[in-house]
Amino acid sequence: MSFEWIQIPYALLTLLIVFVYGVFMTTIIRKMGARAGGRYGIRLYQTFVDLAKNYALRSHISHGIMFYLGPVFRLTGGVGLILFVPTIYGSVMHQNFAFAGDLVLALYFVFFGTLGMALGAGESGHPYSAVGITRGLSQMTAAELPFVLAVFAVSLQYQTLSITEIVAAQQGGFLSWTLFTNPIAVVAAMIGFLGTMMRSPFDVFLAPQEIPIGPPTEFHSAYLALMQTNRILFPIAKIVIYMNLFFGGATNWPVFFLKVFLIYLVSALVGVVFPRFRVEQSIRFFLIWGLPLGILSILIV
Amino acid sequence: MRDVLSPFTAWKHLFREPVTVLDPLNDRPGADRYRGFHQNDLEKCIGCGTCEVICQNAAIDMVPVSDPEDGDSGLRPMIDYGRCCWCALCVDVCMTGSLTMSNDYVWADANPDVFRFTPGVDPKPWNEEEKGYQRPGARVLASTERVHMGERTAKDRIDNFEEIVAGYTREEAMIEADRCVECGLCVATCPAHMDIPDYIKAIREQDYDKGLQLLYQTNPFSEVCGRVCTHNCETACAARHDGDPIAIRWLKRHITDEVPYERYVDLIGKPEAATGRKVAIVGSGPAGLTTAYDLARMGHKVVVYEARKSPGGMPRYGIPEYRLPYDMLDRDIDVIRAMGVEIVCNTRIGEDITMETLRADNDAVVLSIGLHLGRSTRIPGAESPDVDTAVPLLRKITDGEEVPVPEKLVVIGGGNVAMDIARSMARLQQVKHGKVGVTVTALESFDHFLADADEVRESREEGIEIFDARGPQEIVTFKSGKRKGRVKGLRTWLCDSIFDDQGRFNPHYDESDELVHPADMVIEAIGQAADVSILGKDLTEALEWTRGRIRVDVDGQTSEPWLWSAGDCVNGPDVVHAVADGHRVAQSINAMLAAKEEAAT
Amino acid sequence: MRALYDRLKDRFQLGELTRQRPDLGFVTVGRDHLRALLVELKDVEGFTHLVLFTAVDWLEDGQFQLTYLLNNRATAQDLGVRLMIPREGASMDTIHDLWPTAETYQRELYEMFGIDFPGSPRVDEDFILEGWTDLPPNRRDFDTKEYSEATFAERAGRESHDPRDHMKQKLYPDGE
Amino acid sequence: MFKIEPDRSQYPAHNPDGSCDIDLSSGKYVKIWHGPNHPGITGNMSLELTICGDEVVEGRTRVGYLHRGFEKLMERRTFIQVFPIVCRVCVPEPDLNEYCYAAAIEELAGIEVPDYANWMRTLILEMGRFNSYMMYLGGQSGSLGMGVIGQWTTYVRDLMLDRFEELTGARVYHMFILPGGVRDVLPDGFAARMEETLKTAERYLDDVDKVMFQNAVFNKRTRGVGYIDPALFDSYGVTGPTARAGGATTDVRRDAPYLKYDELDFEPVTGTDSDIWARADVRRRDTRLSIDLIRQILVKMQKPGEYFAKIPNVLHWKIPYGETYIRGESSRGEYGYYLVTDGTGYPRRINVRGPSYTHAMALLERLIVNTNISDVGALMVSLHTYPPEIER
Repeated sequence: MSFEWIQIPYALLTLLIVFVYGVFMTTIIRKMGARAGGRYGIRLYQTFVDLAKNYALRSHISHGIMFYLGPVFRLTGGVGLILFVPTIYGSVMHQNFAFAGDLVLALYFVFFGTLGMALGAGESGHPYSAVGITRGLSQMTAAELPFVLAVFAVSLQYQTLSITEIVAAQQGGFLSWTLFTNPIAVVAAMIGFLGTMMRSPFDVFLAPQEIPIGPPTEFHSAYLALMQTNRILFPIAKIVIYMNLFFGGATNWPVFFLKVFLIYLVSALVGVVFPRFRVEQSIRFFLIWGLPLGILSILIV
Repeated sequence: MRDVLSPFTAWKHLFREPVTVLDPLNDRPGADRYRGFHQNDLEKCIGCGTCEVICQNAAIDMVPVSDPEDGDSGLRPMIDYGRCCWCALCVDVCMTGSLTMSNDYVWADANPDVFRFTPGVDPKPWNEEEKGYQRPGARVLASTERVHMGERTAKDRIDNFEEIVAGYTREEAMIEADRCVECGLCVATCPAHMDIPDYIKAIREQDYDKGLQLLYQTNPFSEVCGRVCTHNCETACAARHDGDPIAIRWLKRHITDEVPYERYVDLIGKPEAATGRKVAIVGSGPAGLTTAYDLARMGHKVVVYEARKSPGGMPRYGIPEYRLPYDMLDRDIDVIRAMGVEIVCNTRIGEDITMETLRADNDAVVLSIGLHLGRSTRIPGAESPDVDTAVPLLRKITDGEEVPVPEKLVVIGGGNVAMDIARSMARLQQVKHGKVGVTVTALESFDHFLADADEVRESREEGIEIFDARGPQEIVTFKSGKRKGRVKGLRTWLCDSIFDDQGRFNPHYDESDELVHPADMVIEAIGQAADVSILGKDLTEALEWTRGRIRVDVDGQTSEPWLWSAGDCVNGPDVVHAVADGHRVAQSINAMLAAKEEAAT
Repeated sequence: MRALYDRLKDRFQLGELTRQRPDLGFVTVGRDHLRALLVELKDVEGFTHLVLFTAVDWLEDGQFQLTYLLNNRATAQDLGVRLMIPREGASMDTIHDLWPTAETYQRELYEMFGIDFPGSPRVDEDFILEGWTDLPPNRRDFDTKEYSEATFAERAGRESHDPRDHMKQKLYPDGE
Repeated sequence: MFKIEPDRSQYPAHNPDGSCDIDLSSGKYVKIWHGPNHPGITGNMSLELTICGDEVVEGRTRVGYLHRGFEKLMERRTFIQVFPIVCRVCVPEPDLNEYCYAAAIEELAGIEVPDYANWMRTLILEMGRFNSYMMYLGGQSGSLGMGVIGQWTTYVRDLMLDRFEELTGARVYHMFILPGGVRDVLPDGFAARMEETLKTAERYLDDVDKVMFQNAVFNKRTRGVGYIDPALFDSYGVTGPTARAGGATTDVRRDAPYLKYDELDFEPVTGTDSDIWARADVRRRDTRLSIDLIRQILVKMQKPGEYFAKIPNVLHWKIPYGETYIRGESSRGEYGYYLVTDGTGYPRRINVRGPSYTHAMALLERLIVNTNISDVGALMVSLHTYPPEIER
């Protein structure tokens, strides 16, 4: 696989499309949650406005370099993930920087942002941040386990570490999707997915009612905006991986939009109607339900 | 498993119409009873300030909006919405029902000062709003009904001159005094500016000593006024707009009833040290004696000259005893005497002593001779011997002189004097003939009647017939026979208007509606005149006159620098007005004397 | 209620029983007998529920009235036990060992009335008024209006008129 | 499986008076403020928590963020002027304040309230209780991160506020129960609109049952958490639904019926487990009871009649010496007004007995020890406390 300079603007274009889509999807998911509660919800452009406002704000409060870098790392995680994952299968423009071992890199990026965030939030010195990070990291680790196991199962199944190849293997009708060829791995992965989407019942590290806001407690103004941007991009990026690994990827934008939306919806559907677990309860959940399924899926393969 | 799936039923709300309001600023009017921003009907509001008093958070200020007049202070409530808690007690307590609340509650503005405004005065979009909080039903935070005053029944009172009104008991007075909201609108209307809210408060606190002191600060005729005052105050009472006015007159009487008479003088206090100045007063009616009382308290030597047997003037000789027992009047007069005032009775100016003498012997002279001459209608037949005027008749009754008591008589007039003579004669008739035969014909219709409503009601109870809107045309006399020249009756026409377009007195009659009221006697009670013959020719010429009355300035001083005049003879018949006059004149004389003193030293 | 009173009257030298309602009475007790009375009421007579515990300031008499209102759940009756203590250096025995929740009441009374309860947990800890240095505010001699006037500014431009004075000024400015 | 018991061996020992000596510099403990600016706190109060890991070692309730000195303010106001203030002691259920105050005044002044006004008061109290429970249900689920319940109950509460608005002229502070009676009669067609509201409420409550009470995660978080030993009830002045969730049958409406409760047909709702779930469950069923009572009241209320007794002129209303205590059952427990008068036009002392006073202070401070900080919010909401009752 050769590197072409043209891939850079192509990748940026992908990024832009994903970002705009992410903004709207965030909005739509929020509106759906509002509808479930009997409200109209926010206006369609509201998320843009919030972002623009926060980016425009500057702060005089400093907690040190790492504090500032935290959101940057966090965003890097999100952007990086997008950039190294093929977004549209078979499209030269939106192939991004996919390469043979990109699956491993992707797994790394999934965790990278969280770590960066941990460092930054830790620097703020706020006890809520500390509590949130402790909880977040332990829960994230537990949630990653079934996901990683499922990924192993998939890569074993397709005998490759290239996402593109995994997607290629799933082409030819939806019955060839991993969803149907290895359902247990998908269930395990989806359990992990719920755990990383920062929604109930696995959002105890943010838990406004318990430890207000958790890690981002001290973040505000443009830093908050960076994190908001990431919160828009990152789920999409993650979902792209899921889509590619388990749901046959996407060969054009409409399919992409639809699949991403549906996968996103899973987390919203669950999140709105359940309260959150305590941190040890959620870890136990992942260990009891996610881990065995992940191991099982590998064993089956 | 059920517990895992059941929560997903929440999503059925996804495709339902949301329940929130998209545009809460415009789409959501307040409920019909909503307590929103205040409205005030400026026409109805009297500026009594009760809303300000009840506001628990001091959100209301009374600010001047128009000129004060009787029963309206001209103030209107201004509300500070930074403090208003929307409890609507101000609406509930509003004495006139003018203050209400609209159901408008949405109003945003960056300037906090606009949230302080005078409802009804400042234009607001909700000023015309019909909906909102209005006090339901009657005013409930203060009683609207006057405590019933006990009085003797018509049957008990018709054959004697004993006092009719019983007076309040302490309990009744407490309840009645409790109704007062202490707005003080009545004070301005009372000619003597008595401290009405304060003495009513003294009743509530059962501090009758203080109440009496307050009374005598402004009115030495409290016993009299507590019974027969024209009580203009009650027409200015805030309570009258939504219920009965406070029975201010009866409460005043209640204080005098409750304090033992022996303590009066002690409570009122001693006069100031003697100044050596002398003032003579002609006439011992309320005006003269009030002047005397004030001047005596200021330390001046005062002598009052009275032509009749007893002092008291009109209250004694004009008001029948069933309304004002004479010993009550005597009590007031004795208090005045106790202040050092000397009253010389049976002394007629012009005969026993002349004005010139008075002028020479005194620093000032006050003329308060009242209106003791009856006026005549001068209609045909008025010269008959069976025709008399009310005032001399009343005087004769007071003095116990013989008066003719026919079985049937007619009184011409619709004022209180007409009622007084009619009722007095009715009592005499009852004693002599065992039945009442009195007819009253008044020019005014009942809608514009001059006499008090109570008087009219009581008269009727006593069997007196009252015809309204009747213009007397002729006193019909026997043209021949044994009773030639004696009265047969009174012929009247219906009066359809009293004043012409310019507002001048010019009654218009409907000649087709004629009545003849049979009577053996006719009493004219259409007005009184002052007996100015006592002044003597020189003085009469020297004085300035206006419409038959001596012209006085605002302080009661005549065009002669040594002579003041007060009371009915300058201001028309009214006890409390006379008292007020007396105060004014006393002040003026005192100022003059003080100036004199200063000039002398 | 009357029977209860008769049972306890002599033992604890109770004052007159005020029967406010059939199910609510008030009785005065001396300081020496208070604790024994409360224990008796709680453990023997079934008045297990401490409804409230508060003070009334009788400034004119120089006394605080402490009111312990007890409720007997079984008979649905309330008995208010009144105790008068001198205002000067007011202090009273703690009852937090009988009802742990009394700790809160006693903290409040300490702060709001300045009544000390030696031995009561955290009785001198700030309850509501952090950093308060003035008189205990629920005492009658603490004037809230005076305090607020001294502490806060009035809204500028406010002026009111008394109808009576206003009319006097306008209609007869020279008096009578 | 995987039951993780915290290691409590290193916690400091408690002193006899309940306090414990914590050496913050040891680094074992962190002190955090839970509130006052905190979505998990009901109103303006805060919890000062000392935590070791995820567990609370010591908790202290801190109040004073909204102290307005109501009791003192009332002493400066005439009896009628107190009336607009009392409701402000409790935002979500202000009506009980109005009732207790009015009833205390009426008792000491010897005023007989018309029958119709008593029915009206009963109606308003039940409407207020319903509203308060609606707020609670949303708060309890919200404290565990489930916002959708709060949105529904807020809507239902809003509908009830609409009924309040058309009846009383105000939504939050109704100021409708004046000493002497009530302000007005029912508006035309009120019963029909109320029935509609109640039907909607029942529909939403069915949803709440399904989504909140038949919810695996909610059960997991609340069952067995926040247990209050029924033996402690009297020591800590525990009343109302909190006590009933532990099997006690204390309900002022039944024990000492006031207003028209003795003419209504109902049984106090009780639970058994005395944990957060039981308390939520008792309140959920009590809400249904309120709905039932409102229906009964509207049927039993006679045609509009006298609604206000004759009272003296309020501007100088004096009440002779006396003291009394009026209690009512609020949505949180026993609520009461202790009123002392001295013959003047002003109250000598008014003391408000709010259930939160006992629940949120001594009791909460005791319960909170050794709980996970994730449960602190849920625990404190489950006591259903409103801070203004603590600092009147």
